[in-house]
Order: sequence, then structure tokens, then C-alpha cells
Amino acid sequence: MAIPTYYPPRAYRTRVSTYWWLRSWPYLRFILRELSSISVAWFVLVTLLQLGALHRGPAEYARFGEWLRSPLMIAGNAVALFFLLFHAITWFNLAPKAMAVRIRGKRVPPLFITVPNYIAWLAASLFVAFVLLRG
Amino acid sequence: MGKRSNEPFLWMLFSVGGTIAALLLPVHVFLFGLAFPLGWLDGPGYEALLALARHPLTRVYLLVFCTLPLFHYAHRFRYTLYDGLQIKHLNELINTFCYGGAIVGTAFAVYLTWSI
Amino acid sequence: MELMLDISSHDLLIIGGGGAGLRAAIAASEVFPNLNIGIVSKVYPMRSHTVSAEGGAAGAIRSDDSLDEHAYDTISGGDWLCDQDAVEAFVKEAPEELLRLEHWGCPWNREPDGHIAVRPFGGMKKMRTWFAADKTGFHMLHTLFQTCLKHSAITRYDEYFATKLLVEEGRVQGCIALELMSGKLQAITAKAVILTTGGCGRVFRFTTNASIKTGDGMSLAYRAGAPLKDMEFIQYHPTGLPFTGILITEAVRSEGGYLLNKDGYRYLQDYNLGTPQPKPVLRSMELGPRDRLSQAFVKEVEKGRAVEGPYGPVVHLDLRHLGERIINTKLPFVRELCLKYENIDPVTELVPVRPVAHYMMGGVDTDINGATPLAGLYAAGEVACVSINGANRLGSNSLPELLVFGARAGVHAGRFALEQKSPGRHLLTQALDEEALIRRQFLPKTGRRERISAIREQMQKIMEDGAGIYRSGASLTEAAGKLRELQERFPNIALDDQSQAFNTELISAFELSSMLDVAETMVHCALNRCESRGAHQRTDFPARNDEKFLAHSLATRKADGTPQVSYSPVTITRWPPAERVYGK
Amino acid sequence: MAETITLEVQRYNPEKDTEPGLQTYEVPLKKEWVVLDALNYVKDKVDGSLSFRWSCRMGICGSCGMMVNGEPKLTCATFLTDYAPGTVRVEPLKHFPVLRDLVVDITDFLAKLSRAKPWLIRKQEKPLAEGEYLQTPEQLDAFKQFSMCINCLLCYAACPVYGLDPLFSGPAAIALAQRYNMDSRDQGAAQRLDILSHSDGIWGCTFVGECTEVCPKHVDPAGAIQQYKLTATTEWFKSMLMPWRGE
Repeated sequence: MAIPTYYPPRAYRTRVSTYWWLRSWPYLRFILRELSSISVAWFVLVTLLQLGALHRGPAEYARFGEWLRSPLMIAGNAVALFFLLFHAITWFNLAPKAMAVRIRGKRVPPLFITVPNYIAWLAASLFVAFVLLRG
Repeated sequence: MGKRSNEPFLWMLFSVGGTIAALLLPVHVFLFGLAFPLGWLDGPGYEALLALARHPLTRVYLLVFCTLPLFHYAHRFRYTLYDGLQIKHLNELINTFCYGGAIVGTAFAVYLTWSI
Repeated sequence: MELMLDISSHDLLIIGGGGAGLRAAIAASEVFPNLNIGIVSKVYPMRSHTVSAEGGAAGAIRSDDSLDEHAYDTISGGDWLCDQDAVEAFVKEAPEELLRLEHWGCPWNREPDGHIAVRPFGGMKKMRTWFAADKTGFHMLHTLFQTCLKHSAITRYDEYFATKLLVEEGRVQGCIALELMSGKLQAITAKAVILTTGGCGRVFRFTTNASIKTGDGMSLAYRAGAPLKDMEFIQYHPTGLPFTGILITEAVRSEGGYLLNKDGYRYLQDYNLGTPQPKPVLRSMELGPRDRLSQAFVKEVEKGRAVEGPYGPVVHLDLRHLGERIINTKLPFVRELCLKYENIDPVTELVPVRPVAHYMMGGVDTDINGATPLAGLYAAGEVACVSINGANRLGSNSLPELLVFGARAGVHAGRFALEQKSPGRHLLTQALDEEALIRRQFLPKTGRRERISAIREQMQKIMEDGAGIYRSGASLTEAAGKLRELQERFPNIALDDQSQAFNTELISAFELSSMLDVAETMVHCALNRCESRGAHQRTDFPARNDEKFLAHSLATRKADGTPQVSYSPVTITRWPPAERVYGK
Repeated sequence: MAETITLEVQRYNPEKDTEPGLQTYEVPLKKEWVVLDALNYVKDKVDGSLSFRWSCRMGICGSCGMMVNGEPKLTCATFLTDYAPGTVRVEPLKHFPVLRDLVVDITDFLAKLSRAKPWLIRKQEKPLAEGEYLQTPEQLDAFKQFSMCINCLLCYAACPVYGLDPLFSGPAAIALAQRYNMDSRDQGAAQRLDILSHSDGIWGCTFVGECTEVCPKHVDPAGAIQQYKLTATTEWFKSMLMPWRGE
């Protein structure tokens, strides 16, 4: 137990700026990574709307297809793709930090966790593409 | 154990959702968001897609795909608002907005994958 | 600036929050659960200098080893100036203490089967050095500090600087301490006080010691009337970096590093240390004993063959021929230290080195239980002289020493405290006097012009020139005179800083005043000891003289502030004085 | 190499100033000088009233952490030449109350450290006479990295979460709790769970990861926290599924 001072001097406290994440590149990179979550929600929403359109019949679905072809949607999805790739890469790269896997007492090197993640990503992507493109 | 926080549960949804989002969302955005609308690749037609969506395995896939990433988003965006804008004091509002959104989306997803 | 005074009270007060102090506090708290304990420390405990010890801690545990062998290595290493009863107690309790630390979580290195691993160390015939990588002191200190956190009977005064011991009725009854954060004075009364403030390497300019090691506890005891013992014995390490004092381990030389003078010549061949071979040869050239290497350096400087660097003469340690691969695999920590803290790459550059003051064998005179001749005052660790280190400390004995004698002092001071009445009534007057004194001494600015750093640098030069690796009657007499002059100039120091909050300049002034006292005792003890023994080498008396000087020097403070030197006998139990022989 | 370099030092004296300001000094530029040497030069030769903490000057005592050009650094291991030509701006560690010049108040950290119970907890103490708790080199390796923390608090200065929410336990305290949790000799993980799994504990962390980047001893507090989140979640599910299991 440390004894508290009876005469605390006037310590100066700085307030963290609202735009602290603009102060350095690592912080900005962090906030961009976190903002990728908006892209996640966005495209889940797009998918739900697509399912809804699919549910309501061919005419609705065609209109939905038109909407997807509008320049605004193309731009929005391009941005979303950028953020989702950013999310995927940071997610897989940080995975070894969050998981300390030990085999026979030795910690598995980070690459042994990262590489299978990337392989799984590739396999899942190819599978989805195959199912959608096979005919 | 003393005061139990439900953070572990929310964090697990965040983690699983984040992994699913990382594995699957990029290819979906690329195909449905860019490649098919821009004509780079030929996507499945209405009938084919409907048939695919009605396959039991696809239903399960879509359900997972459209729910867990929403909780990933809710968790992450909540903290982004807390820290990025320093509005943690509005946490009740933020939580309602983020998790409420995820729950509504989940309900919508359950309905659609069930009824399609 | 105004000073304020507060009073608090404990049964047992410990001054110094390093390894010895924390061990003492935990020992006292475990043995006497009702004891109310305070620890005053001028830095947060985990900043203490124990943290810097690298090598390890000696404790005989292997079946091929024995307590007697550890005792003999210690006593012969100390050139027979050790008290042998203390050494016997020490070697017996060292393994227990190291084991206790294991039970508290210290991450000792292990054998594959899970048992404690030990390694060899200089001056030891057997492997008995326990180690936690190359950061043994760091791990020991943090284990002690973190263990201390669970003891609610221990109150910490972090960043409080003790300025004076309170003595009444011939008994030490607490101290006055200055809280750095607020600048207020605190009178802390206690029924017993343990000093655990560490050594005083900063008396010298070139030292491995941290900036906080300024002999504060030694001077507190000395001014309160307790004698300082064997203050002439200062251990040097032959290869320190000149500017920072960072220690470059012996391993560099055992891997094949050369020591070169300014002509690129391996000068050790001129000092009866063998003939140069390309590969390292045990007990020859660069692998000769530490003291001989330090002495050869002084001779090279005298011959004008040392390299003149920005921080005085140096010689060069050459590792370049070993190549990057060997340096990276065998000596990674050395390269890291050079690169990270002094911007030198030993792969491509010569490393300037010189002998640096490393450890103080002397200190506050205590018995085997840490008790000083002054009632109620105890001491342990480097501040104390028990003495187990004699004229030259054996490597890896200092860490177990602070555990063994920290614990002993804690228990005995705790027991003493329980037998005492509450502190006397006149202590408050003393505290108020101290407050007035500090105000008079440091606060007015007018008419004063001495800078702290100027006096400190002069003191360090005087000590290096007059009381360094080699001393002589003439050099010591001159040093004694010059130190007196500095003592007289000290009251004229002017502080730029007149504020209360975290006034580090005021602390520097206190520290300088401590160092001047300690330096004087070193010089006087050295002057009176007309022989060469262990770390004390007199050019005018090159031989050991057991007839006259198989004795501890005791420096007590006279009324005029100068030291009076007397002698007390060395305790010999089973090992009569003999020649120091190595390598057999 | 230029002869001197400009040092901008944040000064604050609570008895005179309402807020900190920068003061400029010209100091010699030498190859082996670190930022701390420049500060000591100022204190010794120019202005004795400049206050800062330092001790070992070899990166192990943890005293001399400051912001150097906006980044948390141990000033004993930060060379002036890395910033030359140009100025070196030295400020107290971010996110802590400033007591004086470059000295910050770290009592908050010490309180948090104590709360994390960073000591070995045993259900049953083994008597000394029975020897050491056996621990293989692999078991030692499991927590060794987390035991390297020197409490320099650079990680707190790098952590925006701590800056925004002073209640957050912070990187070093959690890493040190995890150091004991991972120690094969320790049995106190359950006792630490309540403290760590509190909303002010690990859950406040958003894995910015800068604590690990700035750590001079490669402790990886960010890793410690994420790993503990997994542990806490597992424990949470266990206690939900098997509420009778208890402590």
C-alpha cells in the first residue's frame, strides 16, 4: 500500500483531442480498420435486400440489378471492397497475437497461424466463386 | 463470481462474425457488387439464383452470413463511436443503435432465409 | 517556498525500497504479523538499482558443491577480511533465500527436468550461480516488489527522500523525509529503523552504478553517530563503457576480444599476463583477473599509451575479428547494449572501455543480524558492511547477500521494535529543527554561486585521481585536503529551483552532501590502511600486512565533521589467512 | 555533424503556471548522447530547475520514459543523432497527470497493478524443505515474455483507450496479471478473472496494438490482452453452461 499525499500539487491534465486518431499513422490505420465494420454492415444489408428482391419475384429482382449497376452503387461497393480487404488482411495478420498456440511447450511461430488463415480465405473465396459461376 | 458482464458473449459474436466477414465478404462484394454489375463476369440468372438460395445448405449459409457479421459490426462500431468521437456517455443510445440494428437485421435474415 | 511538516508513525521503518529493503519488510511482516511497517524510498521500489544486476546469485545446491566451498571462495576472494561467522551464516541461508524467492514466483532458469539451473561464475570453483537469463537482479527485484504488494501491513512512502535520522535517548526513532511530489517534510517515527539504501558508486565519475546510488544511507548513519566500516574497498570492473559506465561482460574477452592501446598493441603482454595468442587462453592476457586488468590500464595511462577519448583515457576492446555471426550468436546482449545505449557497433567499431567503479564492499558497520552499534538502527545490503565481502566481493554474492541479511535485519529489527516503548516526545523539536535547517541551507539564493554539478564533478575527479584503483599516501592526503575544501564550499551552492513540487535539484543537493561525507570516509580509511589488500592497492605499501591490518577500519564522524579512523578485529573461525591463489 | 541540436522541452511548474509551455535549449550534439544526456546537460550546466526522472541509463529501471517528438520513448535509448538536423521535442508521457516539467503522476498505475494481484497465488504453500516448484524450460517460456515488463509505462502513453478512459486497467497491469496466470506454479487465475474480466479490464481494449509497438522490452501487452479475452470468454461459457461448477 502506498500512502497518498496530503498536499497533492496541481497536476496538469491534458484532454485527449477529439481527433486523436489523425495524430499519427498507426492511430489512423486503426480507426480505418475499425470503420471497415461499416462496410461489413453495408454489404450484409445489400445481401438482405437482394434476398428480399429475389423473394418478391423476377421484376423486383431486375430492378434491384439495375440499382446495383448505378454509378453510386458501383462506387460504394468499390469502397466497401477496399475496406473489406483491409479488414480481412488485418484480421488474419493479428490472429497469431490473439491466439498463443503451443505445441509441446513451444509457441507456434506466427506464420503457422497466419498462413492457414490465408489458405482458408482463398479456398472459401474460390468455392463461393465456383458455386456462383459454374453455370 | 461477482458482477457478471456480458462482454464475453458479445466479444465472441464479434470474433466469429469478424472471421466470417474476413473469409467470405470480400468475394461476395467483388462478385455481386462489381464483377456482375459491370459485366466482367456472367452471374447466375434469377431462376438459378433462386434455386440456389432455396437449397437447404445455402439457407444455413445465408443465415450465418447475414447475422454474425452484423454483430461483428455492432461491437466494433460501438467502440469506434465511443473512442473515435468520445461519446461513451451516450452508450445506451449507441448500444441500442448498434445491437438493435444487428438484431433487426438478424430477424430479417431469419425471415428471408426461411420463406424464400 | 514554504515547508510543511507532517507526522506519521510506524513500528518498523525501512529506508530504501530495493531488494534488501523489500526483503526486510516482507520478513518482518511474515514473522510479526502485527507489526506496522513503513518503507521510505526516494524512487519507486521497482526503479531501485537491484534491477541492474545481471549475472546471478550464488547459493550452493548441487551435490558436488558444499557450503564450506562457497565459504572458502568468498573468504579467499575477500582477501581474508571477511568475518567468517557472517560468511558461514550467509552461505547456509543463501540457498534457502533463493528458494524462497522461487516460491514467490522468481523466474529462475531451469534444467530440462524442471529443477533450478546453476551456472559457473568468476572466482568460484563450483557451479552455484542461480540466474534468470541475464536479468537476475531485475527479476528478483520485481518478484520482491510484487510480493510486497500483497502485504497490507507494509505502507510505502514512494518518492520520499530521507534527510535525517531521528535520534533520542541514544536510540534511532525514525527519520525525516521529504516528499518529492509535494515538497512537504514528513517526520516518520518508528521504534526501529533499517537502512537499505544501497551503495555509493556515484562518488566516482566512471561507474556502473545508477544515478541514484549516492550513499545517502551511509551518510544518514554516519551523521547519526554510527561508524562506517571498510570504506576504502571499492570494487572495479575492468571493462565498462567510459561514458555510460555500462558494463561489458567478461564473456567478450573469453570469446576472444582483444584489449588494445592507442597503437593497436595488446598491452597486457607487458604486465606479466602471458604472451598474445590469436585464440583466448584461460588465465592469460585478456582473461587475467579483474584487478590485474584494471591495474594494467592505469599503468598504460601513465605511460601515455591510452587513447584520449572525450571522457578521458580509454583503451579499446576489439571484437571486429570475431565477425558478425559470432557476435550475434554468442554476445547478442553486448552488441545490443553498445548499439542501444552508446551508439557503437562492435561488429565494425572498436569499443572504448576503461575500469569502472562497480561495488562498495564497505558500509554501515553491522553485526550478523544487521544491527549497527547505534541502538534501533539496522542496515542490510550494499549500504551495510556485515562483512562478508571483505576486501573484495566475490561475483554473484551481492544478490543473495541482500536477501539473507535483508531478512535477518527485518526479523531482528522487528523483534527489537516490539520491545520498545513509543517514540520520545522531543522528536518533533528535532523535526522542526531539520525543517529550519533545510530552509536556511538551500532556499536563499542571494550571495551564493556554486553549482551542484561543479562541486560534484570536482569531487569525482578528486576521488579518481587520489583514491582510484591505485592510491598512495601522497595522493590520498591531497584528496583529503581537497575534499575538505569542497565541504567548505558546499554551503554556497545556489539552487535554480526554488519551488516545492518535485524539486529534483534540492534532492541533488542532499545527494551531493551525502557523497561528500562518504568520499571523505573512503579517503581517510584508505590513507590509514598502509597495506595492499583486495581492492585497496597502495603503491607505497604494495604487500598485504596481516600483522597490522587484518582488521576492519571504522570511520566515525568527529564534531568538526571529519572522520576518525579506528580498527576492530576480523572474526576468523576456520580459515586462517593464506595467499590468494586462483586457477588451481 | 552539426555542433549542436535544439531541444524543446515542455516545462510546467504547478506553483506558477496554469498550463505547460515549451522552452528551447541548444545542446551539444554528440554521437553517443541520448536525449537523457541532453536533459542532464541542461540540468547541470544551464538550468537546474528542469525536473525529470532517471536512474540506470541502461533501459532496465524504467524511470526515463518521455514523449520524444510525439512518440513514447525511453530517453536513455533514444539518440540525438536520430533527430539531427532538426529539433528534438521532449514532453512528459501522455495520458498521465503532469506533476512538474517532465515528471508524471503514476500512482494510478500502481493502484491498478496491485488490483491485478501480480504475485504467486497457491491453494497450498509448499514448505521450503520440500524444494522448488518444478517448472520445465517450456513452462517458463510460456510466461517469460510477460515477466519482462519494466513498468516504464510507455504502453499507457501509447494507448488511446487509457487516454480516453482513465478507468481502463491498461496494458502493463493486464500483461503482468497474465504473467502470473500463465505461470505453471500459480493457482490464482480464478481470483484474477473478476478483476480482469470487468468492463474496465480487458474489454475496454480495442486492440489498437500500439502498446506492443512501443514496448522497449518486447512484452507484447496487446497479445496478452487478446489471449486473455479468449480465456475469459471460455470461462464465461463454462460458468453459463455449468453454473454449479462454482469457483
